[in-house]
Parts: sequence; C-alpha cells; structure tokens
Amino acid sequence: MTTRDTLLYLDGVTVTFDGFRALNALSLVLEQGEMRAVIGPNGAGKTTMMDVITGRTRPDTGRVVFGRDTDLTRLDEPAIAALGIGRKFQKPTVFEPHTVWDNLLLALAGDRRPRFTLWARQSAEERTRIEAILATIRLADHARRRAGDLSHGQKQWLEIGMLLAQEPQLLLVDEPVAGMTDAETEQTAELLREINRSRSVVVVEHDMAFVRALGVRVTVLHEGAVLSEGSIDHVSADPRVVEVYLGR
Amino acid sequence: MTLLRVLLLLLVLSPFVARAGDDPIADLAGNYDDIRHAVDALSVSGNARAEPVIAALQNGALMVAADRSLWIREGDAMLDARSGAPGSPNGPLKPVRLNNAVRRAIEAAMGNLTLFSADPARRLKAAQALFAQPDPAALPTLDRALAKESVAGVRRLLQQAQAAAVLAGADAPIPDRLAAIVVLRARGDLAASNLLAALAGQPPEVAAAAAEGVAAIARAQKIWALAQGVFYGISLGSVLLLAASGLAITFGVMGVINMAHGEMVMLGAYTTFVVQQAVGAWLPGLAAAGVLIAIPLAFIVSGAVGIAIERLLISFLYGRPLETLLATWGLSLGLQQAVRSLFGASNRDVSTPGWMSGAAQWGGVTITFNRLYIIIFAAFVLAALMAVLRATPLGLQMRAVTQNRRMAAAMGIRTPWIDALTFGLGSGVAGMAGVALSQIDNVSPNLGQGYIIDSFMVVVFGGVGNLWGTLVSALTLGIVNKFLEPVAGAVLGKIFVLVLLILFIQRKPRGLFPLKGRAVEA
Amino acid sequence: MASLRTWLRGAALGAAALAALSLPGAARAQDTIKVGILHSLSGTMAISETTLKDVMLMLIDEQNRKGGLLGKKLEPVVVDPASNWPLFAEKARELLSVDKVAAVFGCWTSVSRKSVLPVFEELDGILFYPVQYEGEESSRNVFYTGAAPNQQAIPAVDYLMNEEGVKRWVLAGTDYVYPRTTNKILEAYLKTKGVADADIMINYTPFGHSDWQNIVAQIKKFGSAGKKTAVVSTINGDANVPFYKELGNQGIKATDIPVVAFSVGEEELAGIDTKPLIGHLAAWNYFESVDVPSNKAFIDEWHGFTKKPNRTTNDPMEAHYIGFNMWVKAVEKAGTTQPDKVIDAMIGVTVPNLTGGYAAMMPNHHITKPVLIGEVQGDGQFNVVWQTPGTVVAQEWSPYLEGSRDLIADWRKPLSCGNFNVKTGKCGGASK
Amino acid sequence: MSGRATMVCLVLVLGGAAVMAALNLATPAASALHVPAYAVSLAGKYLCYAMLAVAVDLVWGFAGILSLGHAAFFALGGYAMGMYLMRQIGTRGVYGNAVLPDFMVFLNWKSLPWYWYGFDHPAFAVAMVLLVPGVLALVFGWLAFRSRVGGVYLSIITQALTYALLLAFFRNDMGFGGNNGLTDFKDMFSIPLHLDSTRDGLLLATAVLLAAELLVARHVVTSRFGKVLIAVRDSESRTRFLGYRPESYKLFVFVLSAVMAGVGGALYVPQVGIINPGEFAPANSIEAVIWVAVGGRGTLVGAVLGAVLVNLGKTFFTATLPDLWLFALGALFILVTLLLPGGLLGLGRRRPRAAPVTQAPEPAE
Repeated sequence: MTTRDTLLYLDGVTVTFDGFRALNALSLVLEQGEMRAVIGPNGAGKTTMMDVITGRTRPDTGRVVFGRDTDLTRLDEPAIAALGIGRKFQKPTVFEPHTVWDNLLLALAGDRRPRFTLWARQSAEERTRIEAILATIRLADHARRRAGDLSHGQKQWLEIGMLLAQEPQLLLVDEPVAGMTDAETEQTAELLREINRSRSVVVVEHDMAFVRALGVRVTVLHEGAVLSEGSIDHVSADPRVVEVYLGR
Repeated sequence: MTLLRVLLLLLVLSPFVARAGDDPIADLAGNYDDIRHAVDALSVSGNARAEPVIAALQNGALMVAADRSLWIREGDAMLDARSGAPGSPNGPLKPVRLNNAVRRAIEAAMGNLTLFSADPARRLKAAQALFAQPDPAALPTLDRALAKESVAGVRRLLQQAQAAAVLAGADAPIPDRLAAIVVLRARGDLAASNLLAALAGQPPEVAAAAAEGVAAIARAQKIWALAQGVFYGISLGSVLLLAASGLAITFGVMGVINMAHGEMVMLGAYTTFVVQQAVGAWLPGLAAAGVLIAIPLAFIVSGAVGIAIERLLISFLYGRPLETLLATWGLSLGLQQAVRSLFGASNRDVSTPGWMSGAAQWGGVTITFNRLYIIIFAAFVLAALMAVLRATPLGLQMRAVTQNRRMAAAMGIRTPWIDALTFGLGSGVAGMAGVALSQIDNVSPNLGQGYIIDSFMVVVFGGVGNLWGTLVSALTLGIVNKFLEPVAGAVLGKIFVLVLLILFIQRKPRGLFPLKGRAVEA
Repeated sequence: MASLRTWLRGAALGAAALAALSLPGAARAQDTIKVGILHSLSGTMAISETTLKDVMLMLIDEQNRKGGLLGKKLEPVVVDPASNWPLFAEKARELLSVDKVAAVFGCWTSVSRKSVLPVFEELDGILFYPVQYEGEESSRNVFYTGAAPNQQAIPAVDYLMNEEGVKRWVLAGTDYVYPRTTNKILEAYLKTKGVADADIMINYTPFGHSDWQNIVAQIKKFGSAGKKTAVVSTINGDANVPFYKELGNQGIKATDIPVVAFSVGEEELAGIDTKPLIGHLAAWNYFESVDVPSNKAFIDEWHGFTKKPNRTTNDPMEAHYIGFNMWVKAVEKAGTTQPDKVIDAMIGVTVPNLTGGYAAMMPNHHITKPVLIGEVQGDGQFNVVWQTPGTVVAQEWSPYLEGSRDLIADWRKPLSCGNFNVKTGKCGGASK
Repeated sequence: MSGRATMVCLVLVLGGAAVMAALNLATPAASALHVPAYAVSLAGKYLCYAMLAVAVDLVWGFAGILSLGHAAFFALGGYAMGMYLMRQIGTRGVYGNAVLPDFMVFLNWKSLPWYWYGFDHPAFAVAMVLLVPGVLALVFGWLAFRSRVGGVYLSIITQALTYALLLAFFRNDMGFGGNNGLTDFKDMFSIPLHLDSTRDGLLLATAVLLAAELLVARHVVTSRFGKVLIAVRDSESRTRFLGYRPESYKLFVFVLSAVMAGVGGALYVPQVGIINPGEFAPANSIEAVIWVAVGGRGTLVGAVLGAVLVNLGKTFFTATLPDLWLFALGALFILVTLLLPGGLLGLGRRRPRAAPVTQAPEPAE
C-alpha cells in the first residue's frame, strides 16, 4: 500500500489509557506535500494522534511509518524531530525568558548536541535565516523582546516561526488560530498555505471557517478512528459526521 | 550452684531451721544475700505470713524502718510484716531493695506458694514461674500439685516445670531424666532448648538425648523463623504504612510536597503524651485507655495544624511544588524547635498500657501485642481512609477537585475549602500514626525526621495517588527489609533497600501501580 | 540587568558583618577570668549537652560567690556549636583566640572532641572533657574527667561474671567509635577469662535504630543455649527506648537476660517508662541516688539553681564538677591561669567526688574513679548494687588492644608524652 | 544575569580574600586592623559553601533540577581530600603507623583497604576529588534523566541518595572512620596546616577557585548551551520536540555541578580540619538550596551572596541566640519562597523578571 509519494502512514494504531481507548485501530495516509485538516469532537483522539506521531506516546499496537520505511514508534521525540517532523502545540509554548531572536536561534536546524552548543557562536548564515523568518512571521520589530511579553497571537506566530526554523518536512499544527482575531486567522491561513508550498502540514482545528478557508482534504476522527474523509463539503454532508457533531 | 546447695541444705534442715527461731522475716532487712536466703527459707517454711510478705517484697511494698523492723504498706496503712496487724512504725521507712538474684528467688518462691491457689490462672502463673526458675527443691511440691491438678493447660505446664526441676538437679535417676527430656522436647520453644542445652555435661545417654532434643527444636524453630520474619516484616510494613498513609493523601492525591509531614506525626505523638499525662492526673481510672483517647485527639490536633498550614502557607504555593518543598521544610524546622521549646529537648515518657505489652506465643512465633495492635490499627486507618475517599461526599469532592479543579469549582464545590480539608485529613492521619509510633519509638522533637524519607519512598514506590499501591509498597519494603537485616545487618540492609528503591524509581518513575493517562504525564 | 546599587548594598552589608566578626572584643575588661563552655545547645546533642552547660554556669556562679579565683571573678563564655562537628572546631578557635578563655569545659561526642583537639594543641588551650569515652588518646591539652573503658566496662563485666554467673555475652552497640572500641576491649578481656568465641555475639546498629524486632529475637535465641546470658549495651541515646520496649514485649526480663548499659543514665531514663526495665543494669562512676552528704548538697544546689526540683543529675555532670574543682585548685597552686603552668599543676590534684571518695588527676590526664553498678528502679533512678572497693585508675591505652598494648601516657617531665612506646622507648608522635 | 554583577562579585571575592589574608599576615595582633586567623578560616569556609551554592544554582536555577543531595558531592570531594590528608599524617599519628590511619589501628585493621591506595599521591587525590563526585553524578544522572525522572521525584531520590551515603559512611566497616570521620590532619602538599600563612593561602586558593567556578558557570549559562538549559527548565517537552535531548543537557550540567561541589568540599576539609558523615545529612543539602533561594535563584552572584549571608547569620545567631536559630532558618525558608521568589537580587530587578520562575515549570499539555 505504501506508495512512493506517501510521507506518513498510520497503520492500525491503538492507544489505551487505563482501559479507555484513545485511538482505536486508527489508519491514515498522508501524501508528500499534502496539507490535511483533522477535525473531530473533544476526545476524538486528535491530540493523542499527534502524540503518537511525535513519539510522546507509544501505541499499544500498530505502526507509524514516516517516509519510506522509518517506524516512528521506535524513536523518541528528539529523534523524530531530527527526522523533520515539527509540532506546534495547542497552547503556544515559547521559551518565555528568552528573546524572540533567541527562540528562533534555538529552533534553527543544526547540531543539537551539548558539546556543540557549549561553544557555538552565531554565524552570519544563522543571522540571515533568523532575519528572514522574522520577516515571514511579521515579528522583525520585536526581535529583542522577551517572548513572554508578546501578545497571544504573536506567540502563536513565533511558534510557527520556530517550526519554520526547524526546516521540517512535516508540520503538525494543533489549533493554530484558537484565540486569534479574524484578521490574524486569515493571515495564519495564508501563512500555512505558504508553508505548504514546500512542506506537508497536518492541521488540527475546531474552527470550521478556518478549515474551509484552507480548502484542503479533511479527516474526521471519532472515538479514536476515522469517521469520514474527503473535502470539507463531502464530510459536512456525511450524515454520520452530522450526527457526531450535532446529535446525541 | 551456691543457691542450689543452700536450698538442698535448707530442705534437709528445714524442720530445724523453723524451730531454731532463726527468723527469716527478720533477715529481709539484711543485705541481698540475706534477703535471698530468707526468701528461699520462707517459701518452704509453711509460715502463713510467707505469701503476703514475699508478695509485698515483689511489689516494693515491704518497708524497713531504722530499727530494722519490717512493715507492709497497704494503701495508707502500715501492717507489721510479721503479724499482719496494723501499726505505726517509728521513724521513716525505706523500701527493701532487690537485685536480680533476689528477684529470681522471689519468682520461684511465689511459684511455690501459689501453686495451690484456687484460681487456675494463678496456678498457671505459678507453674510458669517454677518453669522459669527450675529448682529441684520444689519437686515434692510439684508432685503434690500435679496429683491435684485437673485443668489440662496448667497440668501440662506443671509437667514441664517438673521436668525442668528434675533436670536441674543432680540426683534424679537417668530414666526420669530421659522422660523429662521428652517432655521438654515436646514443648519445643527456646526456653526448653535452653534447658536442654545446659545438659551437655550430663551422662552420655542423657546428653545425647538432650542434644537431639536441641537439634529437633532448632529444626522446628527454623521453619517458624520464616513465619516470624514475615510477622516482623508486616509489622515494620504497617509502621511504614501508617507513617506514609497521610502522605499518600497530601502528596499522592493533592501533589503537595509536605516536608513537615513528619512533624504532623510528631505532634500526634506529643498529643499522646499530653493525653496520658492529663488522664493520669485527672482520670486515673482511664489510664489504660489513654492511648485510645489520644487517637481522635491526635487526629484533631494534627488535622487542625494541617488545615492552618494549608490556608496560611501552601495555598499560596499551588503549582510551585519545589517551592512548597522548601517552605514546608522551613516549617518543619520551626515546628521542631517550637516543640523543643515547649516540651524540652529530651524524650518524653509515653508508657505502654498493660493490654499492649507482652506477647503471645503462636507455635514458634512470638507475636508482640504492641506490634499486633499497630498492624490492626494500620489496617483500620487504611480502610477508613479508603472509605472516606470513596464513600463520603467529602471524598467525592476531593477527587473531583484533584481531577479537575476548574470544573469542580464551576459545579459549586468550594475548592479552597476542599483543599484545606484534604490536607487536614492527610495531616490528621499522620497524627494518628504518631499515636502508634509513640508506643514503639522515642517521643522527641526529632521523631518525624526519622520517617520522612521513608514515607516519601513508600508513596513514590507504590505509585502516587494510589492507596492500594501504598499498602503493597509499605508491606513489601517492610518484609524485604526484615529479611535482608539478618543477612546484611541493619545498616547495610537499609542501604540496600534505599539503593534498590532509587534504581527502581529510575526504571519505573511512576512506581509499582502507576496511574496511566494523559493527565498525569506532565 | 541587575541593579548594581542593590548588589553593592548587599555586599556592603556582608563586608560590615565580616568586619564585625573579625574584630576581637578589644575593649573587653581584663579583670575577670574567662571560662569557655563549649556544649551544643541546639541540634541532636542538645538533649544531653544543655545540662552540662547549666551545671558549669552553676559551678562558676558558686565559685564567684566564694570570692572568685585569684581575686578575680570568673566569667562564663557560652557558645553553641549546634551539634555540628566542624562548628565545634570553629567555636573552639573563637573561644581561645578571640575570647582568650583560661580553660574550656566542653564536648560530648568523640567526634566533637576529635574535631577540637588540633585547635587546643595548636593554640595551647585547656579542655576538660566530661564524658565516658573509648580511650586511645591522651593529649597534653585535654583533661579527661569521664571514664576510660576500664573504668566502666570491665568492672561491669566482672560484676556480671561473678555475681550473676554470666557465661554468654551479647555485645550490642551503636555503630560508632566508642562501642566499637569498648567491644573490642571487652572481647579481648572476655577471651582472657576463657570465654569462647561462640559465646560472644557482637551486633552493631545505626544511630537512632528503632526497629529491634530481629535483633531482640536473635538475642533471645542466643540466650537459649543453656548458659546464663547477658547483654552489654553500648547502644546510644535515642535507640535505647525502642530497644528496651522490644525487650519487654518479647518477654525478656532482667532476671532472664540482664542488660548492662554504659550510655543509659538518669537523663535517658527520664524518657522511658522504667517499670518494665526494673533490674536491668547500668555502670557509671556516679548515680544520682548515691546517698552521701556531698551528693545531696550538690543535688539541692542544682535544683535551686535550675529552679526545677525534678531535674536529674548524672555522671557527666559529676565529671564537670570534679574537673572544675581540679582546675580551680590547680590555678590556685600555679598562681596563674597561664595554660602551661596550669597543665603542669594539674597532675596530682585531688578533689572530693560526689560518691563519698576522692578523685585524683593522674599523669595520663585521666582521673581516678570508683565504678558503680546500678539497677534500674521503677522511679527512673538507679539503685547501686555493687561498687569497686576503691577507685580505678584509667587505662587510656588499653592493654587489650593490639595497637595500644605498649603505649603509656605520662605528661610529667621529663617524659611528657601522650603515647610513649615502652617497647621502642620512643614517644610516638602526637607530643609537643 | 549581567556581566557587571559577576565582575563585581569576582572583585569582591578575590579582593576581600586578598585583603583579609594580607591583614592577617602583615598587621600585629594588637592592631585594630588585624584579622585573626579564626576569621580567615571562617571566610574560607563561607567561600567553600559559596562554591556549593553556585553548583546548586547551576542545576536548580538554570536547569530546574532541584537536587536535595548536592551536599553529598561536596562531602565526597571532602572525603577524597580527607583521605589524602590522612595519608599525609604518616608516622605522626598517635600509634606511629606509617600506613594505617589511627582509626584503623585501634579497630584492628590489618592492612589498608584497596580503595585507600593511591591517596598518598597528591595528583591522584586531586583527580579523585574531581572524579568521585563526577562519576557518581554521571551514573545517577544518566539513570535518572534517561528515564525522565524529574521534578519532585528527582528531588526525593536525590535525598534518598545522600541519605544512603550518610548511612554508609556512618558504618565503621566501610573504612572511612565511621561517625568520627577523618581528622587530625597535619599538613597538605607538605605545608603544615596550622600555620597562619597556610590558612591565608587556603583562603586565597578558595577565592581563586570560586572565581574560576563562577567564570565557568557563567560561560555555561550564557552560551547557547545555557539558553537550551533554560528552555529545558521552563519547558522540557518543547525542547524535545525541537530536537534537543534534555537528558544530555541535564546530565552535563549535573556532572559539572557535582564536580564543582566536590572541589568546594575538598577545600572545605583542610580549612575546618574534619570531614565526617554528618556532611551527608539531607538537611545540609536542603540548606544549600535555601542559600541559593535567598540570594536569587538563577543568578550565580545571588548564590554566592546567599551562601555568605545565611552562614554569617548562622555564625552570629548560634553564638548569641542559639534557641532562635532554627526559628530564624525556618522562617527564612518560608518567607523567601512566599515573598521573595527572586531572592535578594530579585529585589532590585524589574518585577516581571521574577514572574516566570514562579510559574509551573512544565507547560500544560
């Protein structure tokens, strides 16, 4: 089933917490260069799925294949990050005592080992990269501010900037527009589309307007498994999806 | 041996001694040797005053005046030792002092004198005393007693005492001695083994039978030792459980690192001391129940202090576990010093009530009562805690608050109040543990310090937030510790356990019974 | 950016405090003789040592009422080394070099004495050490007024052997140097008396050991081999209460297996319900219950001074009483408080003890002592059941230990040596 | 953390030590300016504590590892030095035994245990001062950080570690002198210890090494490594998703810190003249943490300031108001955590700076 173009393949992944099945034989395929929106009610398993992909949670059964043949379930978070999978959390988590600049510096792709960072000096190349990202995320004027002093939206952007700095192949973005103004939401959608030109993206989101604005393939999760998949119009017409979201 | 010879002599001469006017009662005013001989003489003299006088001597009620006249103190009255008639001694009185040799003589004498009491319990005690102080001189008495005895338990003990007395003498015929060895071997405990082992120098066949008896007892004891070890382990485990169960609430359920937990235990122990003093002063009739009265009071005292600590200190530090650790450590220093200023630095004397002292013998296993009661108490405390957490509205609210504080608040639960109560409950349980610990450990300001590290290890090893885990963990640690101790020594055993625990926690940071789920993976 | 101002303020504070520390009390009056008291008033040892501080204050007060010493008043200087051994050395240095005290009365544990010893030797001070200890030491600057092992342990064992007919021995102790040494000495001594290896059981437990179930059971088992058995206990302080409680509960009475303790005195008994312990023994050089006029006067004065009519007295207090009186006498004899002269004058000084006899300072800087065996009574006191006919001279270097068999101490000139080897004829090393 | 504060601190430490040493040597005892030997030793002791405090601050302030067992590393360094000093006594011990220390002679040890070999060589001893704490920290840290034991769990097991070591060193059978520890030292590197000039030299050496330690620590925390470390402290899982291995960072800084503490202990021993198991007491480790908290967690200068101030207070209070000392110390713990989360140095700083430290160290998931 694995084709040349598949980037990520979840194969029958099951996760249980104390008898509760957070993921139930979940299977999902993501193509190279694709952007995918994942929606679903609370407890559908969206975040757990992200946890499994990024190595935070180990599934009870099932495989997660990245690229050609890398099984992610055997790797830990830093190894998976090094493979080129970046993750943005639901609640923005930036390093608050550090400046915006330093946050990006830490995120820049490069040697992560202590023996390097202990003696590392900032190179001209790194400087240009950071400046470029700052421009992209519209924080050039705030480079020297403490990240902790930024507004909520700015933190979200900084975090996306940090993801970019990692130069990942695949971005996992958890509710990127929660708490944003309409204008910011629109800018974020634009930013994600821009990112998608060179990388694959998985967006978990509640905001249907935003998902619609992205205009990408949608996967609906329910009780840890895929309920429906297709365009936003297709899934919103699916009676099962309607029932899950509206009915009881 | 001297004692023996004297006794034999006395036995032979007793009719003369009694008649000679050589008054043994008067000798009780002499030195230790005089007293000892006098007791021996009195016990076989047939003197009617022998029993009350020796009993008084045993209880410290026999007094001597400056003119060497002897008196028995009975309440406020003074009785003349010789006549038993009330009188008034001239001059100040001093109690007659004893040493261990005298005490042994008294024990044997009381055995002799009460062997024919109408009360089977007293006869049993007498038989026990005679077994403990075997004396061939008592053989005729024993024979008479055996002939009359009808209660099976007393009879068996009398036979054992008889056997012991036969073996203690030098002139019993060999078949008698062999029969006696069989009786003792059947008794099968360390005391019997002790008596048999002393026969090494006897004629070959006796010595051989005795050696075989010793070996048989040793074999049986080895098996019993296993059971005994388990009892020790459970008993240590129950102490650990008591010390840790309060922490299982404050740390396990609430996540508060309370370094002053040990001081809550210490406060409970001091409450016991105060209660005992108060009961002793005002309600002497209830003295034996002092410990029981202290249990609820210790719960209230430590619980109240706990609530105060939560409101005044910890509530400002939620979400900052490491700061809580430091602040409560500071608090523990303050509490220790406060208790030291209040009660003094030295240990306080908390006495063990009669019903908690002593031991029962179950085969080869000695079950000490204080430990047994502590095991029962620990089980009771754990059961009560579980009941509170599971079956009461308070428990429900506690669990609601710890699982989802905001939700609980939204549902109208007064979360600060629940926090305080939960912490109070944990502290109160620690206070009750203090009551138990006052029975086996020093009541000193440092009491809590000795248990704090162990308590944390128990809770972490068992799995935070899981009372069953705490139980299993405490018992495991107790038993492992007690089985390591004879092999490795007390210190090395403890170090081993600590190192094993450190390694275990590094392999399984969430303990034996981890709570799974996303919520706890922070 | 940290504010430099704030920082400097803090630094200035620190510097000021350091400066205050480093300035000795230059302006202090010199018309008194200062006496240093170096006992822990806080920490784990406060339990025992606070009493000794109080008794020193009482003795100094009493001497001042008698008109002081050499026409000057005595002035006590009390410091708190807080049961912290390095702090003992620090405070000793402070007493000697800042306060310039004429003599120091202090220390309880061996480790505290070891910690201050180099300080006293370096600054040529005088230390009176009042606690029974393991011996194996004799310093020119220290006067040992507590018992050496032969002034406590060996007579106690003799008593058990002769009076109680004990044939089998349990040597149980806390794992530190005093029990270790004492048990080594006793083991060697028992062997000279023909006790077999199999009849000696040695057991060590940590400080504050509280779960004695196993060990008491072992003792019980050991005691069931058909021979009269006794326990010689060098168990320290806090571990005693649970030990005796366990003995009582497992039904071991003094009439079966007596325990003779070297570290349990009146203070310790105050924290124990003694009724189950009646008949167990302790060996000391003094008991509060000793019925002689000098002791009665001492106890009365103690109760008056502390205003607590129930406060007990104990053996180390008597040691300080003797030590202080000896020092007073030696100062009077030397006519000065200058340490060198006083040290020389000390040898041979004889003062009354509190048990009706006399204590003499011997050339090995230890004193002669009677040894008393007391039985625990129900009222928390001891009843003396036996005592040595005369006083016993301390063997600071035990003849029962391999390393010290050939050593003697004699601080009289011309030998002046704390560890003279009689075999090689040389002074070992620690001499000055 | 400003460079300026560090410079001021370095100047004060080095200058202060030099002035004290000079005044001690050059002025007559009667002079008002004279610094008595006793004060020199005391200052040296404080600086050793400051070294321990900097070590604690490095792991707690910058990596969020609250070690309640750091005094164990301090004590191990001390023991390594003590063993060397013990061997230096040679035949000057009371028994005159050239090989065995006194405590072994009178407990009838026949030969030197193997782990005492080599300690007669100063170079070996110095190596051990660094290696013993370092290796223990490496093994312990490797196990702990690899299995992601963090937060309070780590605190509890570090406390258990030092407690286990305390019990072990109390045992006479271990061959480290049991409760009495190691004492009665005569000289160090062939220089008699009791001379005033030696004391001054030790004070200066301590000051220099403390300064060196501060500079090393400063380099570590201001480098990119240090930025990662702070990131780990505030949001460990986030750094992991960025591709960093927090366990390597923590392990490196933990080992470095343990070695620093060990050096402090090694200098402490010749200045106080004794090392014994009491130094392993869990209370000592916790006290070291409070020095850091008082001075200002996450500022190296604060650690030095806190260590010196609290110990000055201790010296002062235990002499004047012994009963109050524990109350004062206890109150210090409570007040500093409640009211001064940034420590003394936090007082002079902009308010918001203190805030992040007070928040939960881990982000909500």
